[in-house]
Amino acid sequence: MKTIHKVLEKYDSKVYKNRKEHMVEVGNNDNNNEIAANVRTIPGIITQRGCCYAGCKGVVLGPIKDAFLITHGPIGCAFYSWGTRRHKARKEEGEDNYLQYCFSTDLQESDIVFGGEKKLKQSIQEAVDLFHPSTIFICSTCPVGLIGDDIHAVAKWAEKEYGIKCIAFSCEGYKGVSQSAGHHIANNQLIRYVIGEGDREIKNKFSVNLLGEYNIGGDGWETERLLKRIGYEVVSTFTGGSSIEDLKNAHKANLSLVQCHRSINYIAEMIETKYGIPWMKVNFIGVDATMKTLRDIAKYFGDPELIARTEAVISEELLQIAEYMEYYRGKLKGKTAAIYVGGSRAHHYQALLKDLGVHTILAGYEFAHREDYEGREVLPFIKMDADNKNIESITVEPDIEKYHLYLSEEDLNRLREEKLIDYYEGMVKDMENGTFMVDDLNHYETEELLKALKPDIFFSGIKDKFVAQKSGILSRQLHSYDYSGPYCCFRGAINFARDVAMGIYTPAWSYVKAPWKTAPILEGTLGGEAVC
Amino acid sequence: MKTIHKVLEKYDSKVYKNRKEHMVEVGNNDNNNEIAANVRTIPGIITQRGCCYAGCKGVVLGPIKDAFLITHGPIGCAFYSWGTRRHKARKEEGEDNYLQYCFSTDLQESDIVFGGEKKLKQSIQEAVDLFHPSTIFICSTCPVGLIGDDIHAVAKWAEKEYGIKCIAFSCEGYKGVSQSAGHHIANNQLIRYVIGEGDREIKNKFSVNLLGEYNIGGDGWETERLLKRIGYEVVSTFTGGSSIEDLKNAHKANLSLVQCHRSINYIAEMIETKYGIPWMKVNFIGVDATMKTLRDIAKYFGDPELIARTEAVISEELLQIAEYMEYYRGKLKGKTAAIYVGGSRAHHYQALLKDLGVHTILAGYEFAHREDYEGREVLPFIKMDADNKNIESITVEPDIEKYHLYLSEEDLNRLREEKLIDYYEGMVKDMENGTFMVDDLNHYETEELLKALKPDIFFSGIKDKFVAQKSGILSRQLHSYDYSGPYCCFRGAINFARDVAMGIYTPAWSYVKAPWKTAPILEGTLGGEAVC
Amino acid sequence: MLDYTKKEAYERSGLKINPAKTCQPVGAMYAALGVHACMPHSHGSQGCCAFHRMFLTRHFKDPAMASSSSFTEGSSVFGGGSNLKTAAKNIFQIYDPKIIAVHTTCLSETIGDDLNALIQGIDIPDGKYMVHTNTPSYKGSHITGFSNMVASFIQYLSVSSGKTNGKTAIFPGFVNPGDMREIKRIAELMGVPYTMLPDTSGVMDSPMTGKFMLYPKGGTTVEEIIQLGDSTSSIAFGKFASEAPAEALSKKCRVNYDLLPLPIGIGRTDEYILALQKITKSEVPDQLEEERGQLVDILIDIHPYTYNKKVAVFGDPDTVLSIAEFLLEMGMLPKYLVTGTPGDAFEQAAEELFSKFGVVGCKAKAAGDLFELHQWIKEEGVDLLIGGTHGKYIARAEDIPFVRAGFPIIDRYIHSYLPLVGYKGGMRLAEMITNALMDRMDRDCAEEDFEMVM
Amino acid sequence: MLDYTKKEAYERSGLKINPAKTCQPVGAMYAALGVHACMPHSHGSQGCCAFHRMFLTRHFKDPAMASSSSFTEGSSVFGGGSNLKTAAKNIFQIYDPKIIAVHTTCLSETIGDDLNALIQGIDIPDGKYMVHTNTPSYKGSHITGFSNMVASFIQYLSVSSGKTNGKTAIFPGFVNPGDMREIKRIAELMGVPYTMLPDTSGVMDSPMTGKFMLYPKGGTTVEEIIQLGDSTSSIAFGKFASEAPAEALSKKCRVNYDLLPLPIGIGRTDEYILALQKITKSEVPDQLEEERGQLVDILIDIHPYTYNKKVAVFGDPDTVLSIAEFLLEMGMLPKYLVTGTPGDAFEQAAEELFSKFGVVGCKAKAAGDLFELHQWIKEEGVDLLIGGTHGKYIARAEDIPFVRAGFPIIDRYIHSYLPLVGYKGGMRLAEMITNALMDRMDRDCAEEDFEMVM
Repeated sequence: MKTIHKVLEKYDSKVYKNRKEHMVEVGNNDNNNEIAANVRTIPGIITQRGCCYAGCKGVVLGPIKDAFLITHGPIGCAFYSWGTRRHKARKEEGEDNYLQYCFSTDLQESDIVFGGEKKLKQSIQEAVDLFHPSTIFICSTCPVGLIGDDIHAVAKWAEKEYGIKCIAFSCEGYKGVSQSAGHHIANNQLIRYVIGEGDREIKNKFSVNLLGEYNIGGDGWETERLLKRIGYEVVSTFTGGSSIEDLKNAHKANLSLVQCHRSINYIAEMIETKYGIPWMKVNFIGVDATMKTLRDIAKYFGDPELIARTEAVISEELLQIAEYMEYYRGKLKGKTAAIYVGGSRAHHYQALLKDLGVHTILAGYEFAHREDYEGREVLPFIKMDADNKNIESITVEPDIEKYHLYLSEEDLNRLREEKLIDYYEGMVKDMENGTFMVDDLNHYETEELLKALKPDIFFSGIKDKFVAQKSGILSRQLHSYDYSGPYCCFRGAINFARDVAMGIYTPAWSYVKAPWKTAPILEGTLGGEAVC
Repeated sequence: MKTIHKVLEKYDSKVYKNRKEHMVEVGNNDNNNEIAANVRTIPGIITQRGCCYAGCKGVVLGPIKDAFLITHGPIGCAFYSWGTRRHKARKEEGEDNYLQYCFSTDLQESDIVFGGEKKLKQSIQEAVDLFHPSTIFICSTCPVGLIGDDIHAVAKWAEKEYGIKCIAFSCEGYKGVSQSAGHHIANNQLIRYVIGEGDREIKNKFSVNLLGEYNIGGDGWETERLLKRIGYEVVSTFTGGSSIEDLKNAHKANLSLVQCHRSINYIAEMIETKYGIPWMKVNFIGVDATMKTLRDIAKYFGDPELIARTEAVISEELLQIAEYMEYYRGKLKGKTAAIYVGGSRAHHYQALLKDLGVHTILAGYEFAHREDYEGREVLPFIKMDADNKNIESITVEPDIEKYHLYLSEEDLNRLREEKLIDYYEGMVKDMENGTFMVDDLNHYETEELLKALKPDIFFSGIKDKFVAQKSGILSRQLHSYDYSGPYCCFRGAINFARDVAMGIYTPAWSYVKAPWKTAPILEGTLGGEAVC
Repeated sequence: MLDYTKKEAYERSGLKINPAKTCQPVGAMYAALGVHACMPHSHGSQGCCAFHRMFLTRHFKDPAMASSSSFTEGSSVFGGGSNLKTAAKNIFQIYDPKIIAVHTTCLSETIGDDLNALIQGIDIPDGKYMVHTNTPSYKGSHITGFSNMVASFIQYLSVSSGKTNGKTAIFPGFVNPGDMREIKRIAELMGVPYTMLPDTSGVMDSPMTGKFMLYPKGGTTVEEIIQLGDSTSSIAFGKFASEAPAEALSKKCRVNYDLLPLPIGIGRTDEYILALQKITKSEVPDQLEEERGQLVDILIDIHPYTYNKKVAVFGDPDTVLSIAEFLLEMGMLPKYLVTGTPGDAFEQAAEELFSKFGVVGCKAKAAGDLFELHQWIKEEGVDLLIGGTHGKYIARAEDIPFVRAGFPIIDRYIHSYLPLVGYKGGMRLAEMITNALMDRMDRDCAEEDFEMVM
Repeated sequence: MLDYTKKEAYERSGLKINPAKTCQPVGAMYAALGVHACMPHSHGSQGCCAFHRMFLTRHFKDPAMASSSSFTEGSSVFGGGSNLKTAAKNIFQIYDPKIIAVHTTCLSETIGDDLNALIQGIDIPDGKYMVHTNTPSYKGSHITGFSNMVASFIQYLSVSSGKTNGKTAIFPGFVNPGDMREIKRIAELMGVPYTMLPDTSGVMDSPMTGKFMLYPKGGTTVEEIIQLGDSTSSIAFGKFASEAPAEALSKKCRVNYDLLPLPIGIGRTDEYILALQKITKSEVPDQLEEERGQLVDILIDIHPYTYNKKVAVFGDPDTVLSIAEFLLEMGMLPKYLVTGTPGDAFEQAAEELFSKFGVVGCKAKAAGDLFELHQWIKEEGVDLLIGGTHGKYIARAEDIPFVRAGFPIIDRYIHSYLPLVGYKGGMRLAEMITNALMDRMDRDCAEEDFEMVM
């Protein structure tokens, strides 16, 4: 605990007490690796966290290509979230794709004073006139909640007025303690108003939803490619590269795969409750992880041919990458990494790094909950606080018409007991003793821990990337993949390995110290005269 | 003569005497505007002239797109003439086009010592292996003549060895006094070895050769377009955009049009002697000039339908440009110009400038002969000097098989008397009294005359362009059209007018003087204290 | 690409589509980063701070450090006073800045936090400072926020001691560190002692040293800001970004100011130099005169490629106007000028520019957006597009050469190190423009028109 | 475009196709233009002088003034002595230079004119000078000619008075005025008094003033060249361009020299600064250290776009080698390095560079040409082409991004004003390279991969 203590030392007692709960030296604590998470950041602490709007609009809703998403508020929130996450989406025949656009009501002072509903309605009318969207989303920002605009009423008005789908999301930035609140709010409305509405014909019983996959850098496409190659039908992807129509049909799959547990577990659970489809936590990041995931899925479906095909595809894909993996493992073996990302990747990427011989010595989540660290077994023990209570938690009932079971209840219960479905084991079990797990890792702690642990690579986001690099440590963004990708599945592993290796081996690092800093001036002058 | 005297004043007596003969104040001299031309430049005088190689390779031969032209000598001459003249050429189906390439024997010291023929032969072999050309030209540079390489023998060897056409041009840079010698040498070999060899079927009795048109900036194409529109067949263009095959058929036309008299008059005359085809000096630069030219050509052919068609096309083309011409005339009227170009354009462009209301107050040629200034009537009076005598002058005899007359001898003689054919009147007749005509205008004189005459525009070449511009006078290159064009015929006039107008009106000129140069510092300080 | 944008005009009063501005706080944050050892502090929900830091980092490729009051739903109801108090305590404790520069957000503005009162209630350590500015996101733009923050530094800190210190206050406006360096270099060459506020050079273009510095070497010091009150005069670049601070200094400490346009291009750099000369009353040094002459020389040389070319420019108002004048100096037509920042002064200034150069058929719009600009371009095309990264979609959709200039540029590198201002910046901008146009010629021409010499 | 070039290897010993060099005299002319009030004089046929002036003017877009002996056929037979005599008389009379710098041509070399003797026979006015160098076009290249001319200035003029003057002689090599300015700026920042020879800044990048000056303000003065003999030390950039003059100064006046590579990129600029520090024995100023750190920062930032990218570079040997090292610093692969200038040292230096950085599969060729480079590229492609204008045909034929750097650039503007050398030049070059690569990504990617953030 020396390292953590040294970091905490600087804090006053209040902050010390708070932050202590968020910092765990794995296996070396009296608390069974318990960690504080999903609680508010202390004001003044330089957190990397974003807000509820970022989680709702930026993460979950943003990728839906044909949802005409109007940010209701002053201009900033819409502007910052315009094209800045790399959730790719193709425009397919007959589908809309608005991702190149940014829509805002750009509220002005008078709107704040007199209310913004009128401008929102006007904006919707203009949207309909100019774009003819089939679905409009309204996302509210901080002041909207305060001035009392009823965006849900406006949404109802719009549905009636224009015969379109219109859904409002009350995702004001101040809600909750991080992006996490926004995920939840988005999940709620999607289960309420979207999922279950579709009637697309599913041709394949090996049908899955891919949940919590936002197609950053094309990850979703690569995962879909792999699943299809084995013989699965991907009914819907939440929400990377998807259209509303895709999402509407999620209730028709026979299994939900959960890649990012944090952002989508609400939907995963509610789909199960409402439609009978169990969910399985998967991880397509890392070669071994992908293999395990593919085998788990095949096991769920239990079809011998599918299992054989799974093994065949694994062999083929492995063969394609073997040489490269060996090459990059040779370059990266023995390196150490720190990872601080969102609510899943800090865990997922440890698997891939392990494949490459890289040891993760510090990992943390920006907006995860305790179960993402410790496993869903801690769920019953998590205390709700005021911040969390404010986020609506909805309950759903089975939909008699659409409820369907692929496996018998008995089989399902067996799989549940095996923890193959409806379970996430959390990050800490994959971390070695003596490594560090820190929640809501803030700037000061980042700086200190990088100094103390000296990892070779720091995986994080854009805000702290250059903090690490200025101190001579390679940093790569794992939110946006530093504009590369895909990183998932077999092929993606090679992209990742290549990117990390080039970062570590880029020659510029060897020029950080100017030669005159190391080679002292041999002769000095003093008062104009040579002294030696 | 005050202006000229002031310029000449600086010279010592020898130079004074020499240069005095090259400078004429038109209509204000005792010498009937006689001018010294085509004589050597005094060493040390900064002339803009180039060399024999530049005239032969750069001007006349360079544009022939499918002649595989090897510059035999050290690397420079080939390098400098690679892509630097803007003689455009299209690669047509089934034709070669080597203009993107530069070929040189790149002679080394050992070649100079032991002779370069071996390397030349080797180069030809490599050219044949790599490019399979149908025709190879060899152009020699200064040292080749001195070391005695027999390039003509090599050419003969190559023709035999490879069954191709191979022509050698002894155009060493030191020959003659300017590019003019090179034109003559190129003319001689083309009449000897190329013209008359073709057997292309000519379908139209209104068939012409376009001589002395090098397609700079596409002038040749525009002229051809216009001629074809009226109903002419352009048998060959010398040499802009042409293939060897085109040139081979020049003997089949019924009239040769001579655009650049200086560079091609040898061929024009020899074609007439050998094949019976008269030549007509034309000028497609300028609107009025083009009209006159078209009418003259029609008059030669004497066909009423052709004459009517000529008038119709003139009307149509005029209509297309009328509005623009008026606009630009409005912008340019009253401006003054100085022109110093090659051997024809200084004359031609006066016509176009006149169309635009621009008054030419100084004109000169870089490498013209007296007849280009004073008209061919002075030919009998021109004295040959040592430099000129060294340039081979060949004589040809009528080719009995191919000799043909379109008009009767009688008609021809009438036209000769009318000076419609076989005549060039020279530049001076088109210049107003009191303007200046200077041959081989050198740097010093340029500087002084620009100061004295203060033209609004100086049309010249790249070497003196920036001399003019540094002194605040717009300069446009009329050798290369400053990378614009075409400038000829009706449409080209608009391009020219636009380019000149933009140059004059470009706002940057108004920033030449820094504002602190004109507005004196209101308060000064002296010894640290304010003095006022 | 942008397939939904049609040329047909459509009057909008609600929807903003593809904005050409963002909100005030990010400007205030950038301004505060230009003060040495200053912690910019965002008083609102922590997402604002995250967004702004993200955006500044993406433009500058350097850390943008700032803290947040991390409002929760509770603070939004009961006010952010205690958040600010806690934040100040923690910031001074953990990050030890010399000064905290608070800016508000639409959240704290809407709930009506009285920052003056709040700060007065905070126990600020000895020798430390805490200032604030109001930056409601629903007014103006990031440029307004920048301007407000700079003015607030002065209102809080600058003091007139009664005697001048011979220095000139320079307000550079919302420009890159590379521009600030160039503005300073010119002042130094002219022999004018100055204090520049803010000065992000050395902060947002800091060198790699192997050591992260929370407060890099650059930035205006608090002492310098205090002493601004003793300035002999001030030069403010850009009405939108710098009039407010110059006015504040004038009001508070009676320092007269010259309000100049951003010194992009010849004429506008001349104005800067004349303003400096008014101070020194001595000759302009050869070096500057030479640079000027070189730029004039270049513009004359390149005119065949620039003359009468139609250009669309979008971005921040001071930047767009100065680029427009430079374009006019190059004989180009600034066909469309769009800023997202509201303000009639923009359109007025543009009209004056058009008539000064006698060009017709150009139009300018404040509080505009890129959707409308794109519609204009579809209606009548341009030869070149100039602006920040967000223009790249239009450039691709319409296949127009695109020069990145201004803020934000989040898809290219190095731009923030090198100036657009001054004669040197003019050379750089002229090169970018000419290359963009000539590369296009080379790309599009027929093979027989592909030229060795241009 | 270049349709006749096929990838199949073919050994040539005769034909040079699309050369990557030109002849000695143009280099000598350029060198002489870097001496103040000097008239470069071409002793040969007047076409040489015309070609060289044309080419220099096209690259620099500034007048390149020079005179010629205007040989006729007679002079070619009987020798050019009287031409030179007449020329000298007229030049001093009409153009009044301080010095005439004669270079020979293949013509005068082949006929064997003895310039030493000829010049001795010429009546040179008091206080005026006439020097010469031998520049046979059939040996070496324009770089050799440049080098020879600079060495000859020293051999003719430099005198050791017996005591040193505390200055460092700097031989910049065949670079642009913008580079020379940057080399001087660095020396000044380091506090090293210097004389640079030649110095074309102020001559070939002279400002527009409304007045043509036959001898613009710039250039090394004859007095400075004379005093080079008293230099404390000398720094010579580029083995090909500058070893000869440094050696000449060493031989004639016993001035020791450091032969350094052209200071392009980090390592090679470091070498320059270390050499200067060896002289001053004092600290490197913050400003330079900051610029260096900025460049390192930039290279780290851009590495995802540069790493492992294959590049073909052609041009002058010193330039190509230094660009190659900078590329290696950026993690790029200098796949093909071609210079037209002959000399095994080029290939040796390239091989050393490849092994220093541990890269394989790269190749270098001296006395090469662009036809062969193109064949290599057809055989195995590259991601980027760097060189002068003549590369544009290859770039178009193979659709490769093209960065113009080096000599000659006759189809673009402004390049000669701005440096490639020094850390500042490194930023510029890095920007050009990164933009070229990223523009290509943006051009070629699918619409769904067209990224706002990069």
